[in-house]
Amino acid sequence: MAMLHIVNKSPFERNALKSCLAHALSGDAVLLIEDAVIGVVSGSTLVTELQQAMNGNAVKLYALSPDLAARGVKAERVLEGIQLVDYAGFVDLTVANEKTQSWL
Amino acid sequence: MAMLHIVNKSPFERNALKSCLAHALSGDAVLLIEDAVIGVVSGSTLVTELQQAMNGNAVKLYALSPDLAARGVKAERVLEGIQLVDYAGFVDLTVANEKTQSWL
Amino acid sequence: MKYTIMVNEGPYQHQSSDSALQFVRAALEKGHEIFRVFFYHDGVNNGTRLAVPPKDDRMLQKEWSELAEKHGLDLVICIAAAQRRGLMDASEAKRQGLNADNIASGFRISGLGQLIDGGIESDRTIVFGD
Amino acid sequence: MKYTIMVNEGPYQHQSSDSALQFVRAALEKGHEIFRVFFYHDGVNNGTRLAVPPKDDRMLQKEWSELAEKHGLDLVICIAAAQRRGLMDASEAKRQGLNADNIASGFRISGLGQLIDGGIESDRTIVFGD
Amino acid sequence: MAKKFLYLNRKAPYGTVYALESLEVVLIAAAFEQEVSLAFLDDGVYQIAKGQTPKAVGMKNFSPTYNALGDYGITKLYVERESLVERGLTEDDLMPIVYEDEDDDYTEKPSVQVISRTEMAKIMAEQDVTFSF
Amino acid sequence: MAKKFLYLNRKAPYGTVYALESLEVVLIAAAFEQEVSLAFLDDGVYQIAKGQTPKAVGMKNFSPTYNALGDYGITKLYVERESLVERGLTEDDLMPIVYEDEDDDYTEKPSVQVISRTEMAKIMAEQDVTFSF
Repeated sequence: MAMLHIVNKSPFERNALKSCLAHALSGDAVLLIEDAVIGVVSGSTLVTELQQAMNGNAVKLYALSPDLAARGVKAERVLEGIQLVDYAGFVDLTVANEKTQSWL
Repeated sequence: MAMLHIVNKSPFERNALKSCLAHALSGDAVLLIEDAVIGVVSGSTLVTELQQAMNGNAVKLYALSPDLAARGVKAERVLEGIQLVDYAGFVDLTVANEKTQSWL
Repeated sequence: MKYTIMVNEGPYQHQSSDSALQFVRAALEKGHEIFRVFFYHDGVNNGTRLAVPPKDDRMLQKEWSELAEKHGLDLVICIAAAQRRGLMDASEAKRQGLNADNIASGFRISGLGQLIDGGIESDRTIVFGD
Repeated sequence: MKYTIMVNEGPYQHQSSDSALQFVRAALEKGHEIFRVFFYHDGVNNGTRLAVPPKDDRMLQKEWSELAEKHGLDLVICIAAAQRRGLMDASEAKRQGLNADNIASGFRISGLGQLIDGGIESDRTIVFGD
Repeated sequence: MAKKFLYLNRKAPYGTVYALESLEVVLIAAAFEQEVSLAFLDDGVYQIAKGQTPKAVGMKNFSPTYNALGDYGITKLYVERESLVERGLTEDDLMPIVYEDEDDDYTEKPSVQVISRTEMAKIMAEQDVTFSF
Repeated sequence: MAKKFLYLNRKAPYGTVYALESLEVVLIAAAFEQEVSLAFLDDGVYQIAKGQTPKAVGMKNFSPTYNALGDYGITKLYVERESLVERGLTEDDLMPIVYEDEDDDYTEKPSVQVISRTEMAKIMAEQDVTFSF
């Protein structure tokens, strides 16, 4: 009964990811797409928050690789533990998780 | 040579007001319009930041009263020191300040 | 798996329409069914046929039309949202006494019930917006 | 004082168009001059004549047209932004081989130079957007 | 079998159209005999604030419509307490939206339930379909 | 007398159209013989990031156009250091945009200047007209 949360806003600009992570339950998946992907760069001010979500709350974090590539972020710059998926992988996540909630 | 900064985004949702206040100079004016006006309610988590801007950095803070009324915020709930203006007052602020910068 | 997709923003201004289009393509490629794509808010502006973007850019409105034709997609534009924003088909334009319409082929205008119906009938409902 | 106003969002979805309209009215009431209103990005969608919002709501596109007529305002829609989004006047539609146009009275389509020119010629340039 | 639909409202009214057009969907949804809940969190709590007076910004006050939701059988309006507190608001700042409980001799009951973030997360997890605005 | 125009870019590219359409204004502005500066702060720093590859999202890579700005006489691209640091970026992550200085024997010089928030505030204060995107 896990949920896929979809966040598409930059976490430096908006509160969507913060609010999402405050509501995601253990076992849920959070997929970052569009401008949200710039949140996964290692060394940013968000690292502690993302690690807490993954390790403390057992939330799985994903980022959409085409959106990372668009913004010039190479895979090796992505924070450890965050998995990259393409659009096919995005579709698979919506299959694997019974529910979906977008944080607009 | 003072500047009027215009912020129209909720400071709970976006970083526009924060970024604006980090760049406003002493003597500048900051006008909150549209969803940004909900930032001026006393007792919110923003109070310290706004007081620091007004008292520490000598930035003048204004909020557009028609936008406050739209969102049900009464004048007596507005943090002390923040001045309310209507659209005519908005126009006057653009006259009194030689430059204008919107924080979209 | 059966999907309903909701698109809440117009083309270009936000990436929502692009993301939805890529998602729909990927889902179709995997053999899933797209039960309906519902365009709401500024999303209705994806359905205009009057757009002429620069030659070196994508033409989102046309990509939706072509995908609909190729896969028999049901692209529904919310009538209330469309009326606010000036997206019209021929019959609605006539009913409103307007002298032009601008809807693209492959889109149809209908009510919000189509969105709820999509949510009921589909296994998954995915929202793309701002 | 002479103003140029830039409007970057379409009607309804964001308050930008409303705010700009109220600002322009207040400025005119105080005797200031509105040199130009420039519609960019989705702001071009303020210039459609095909909108029919609910009777109890405002009709922003028409309010702009009427204000322009009453005060001789210069309402300019960016041609590049308009082409991406499907906002067309009769001559541009013809040039593009389209069979309809949707621009409202009081608006004209022109280039981005009109925005820069507004910034140069005006005492104040105010941007309304998202 | 009825599905559980959640309408997720996170944005302030009037600055954008989402609050109004979300409400328009909810009104239509009422006709479908599904289980409908509304969630108000983050800036969305302002959508049901008391005393909305948008006349001077040139807009229609659509907030009275929330009071009519009970007549459409929509009686679950969840508001997140943490979102209120962050914004300097209390439950007293919200409209006293009620419904008549037909299973309890048409007693008037509150539709608005102020709940914790933890409870909100649970309600989200219980849904079948979530429409976000 | 030439006016000072600032183009204020605070949003990431591709997620919205603002970066692309801001650049389109800048290209036109070059023809007007005014003093043009570009500011990149907050998420706007990503607009001039190296290695942008938007093919898989279906969009055009418009970032090479920034390299051409020097030919149009636009040579002042200010980037805020604090914005880079917050996002885990350094100057090395930005495109090496340059121009040929015709007053200095066409020597190639960097157009991008990474400056502090305090310096950015001063540059903002010096402008006559600011276009925000």
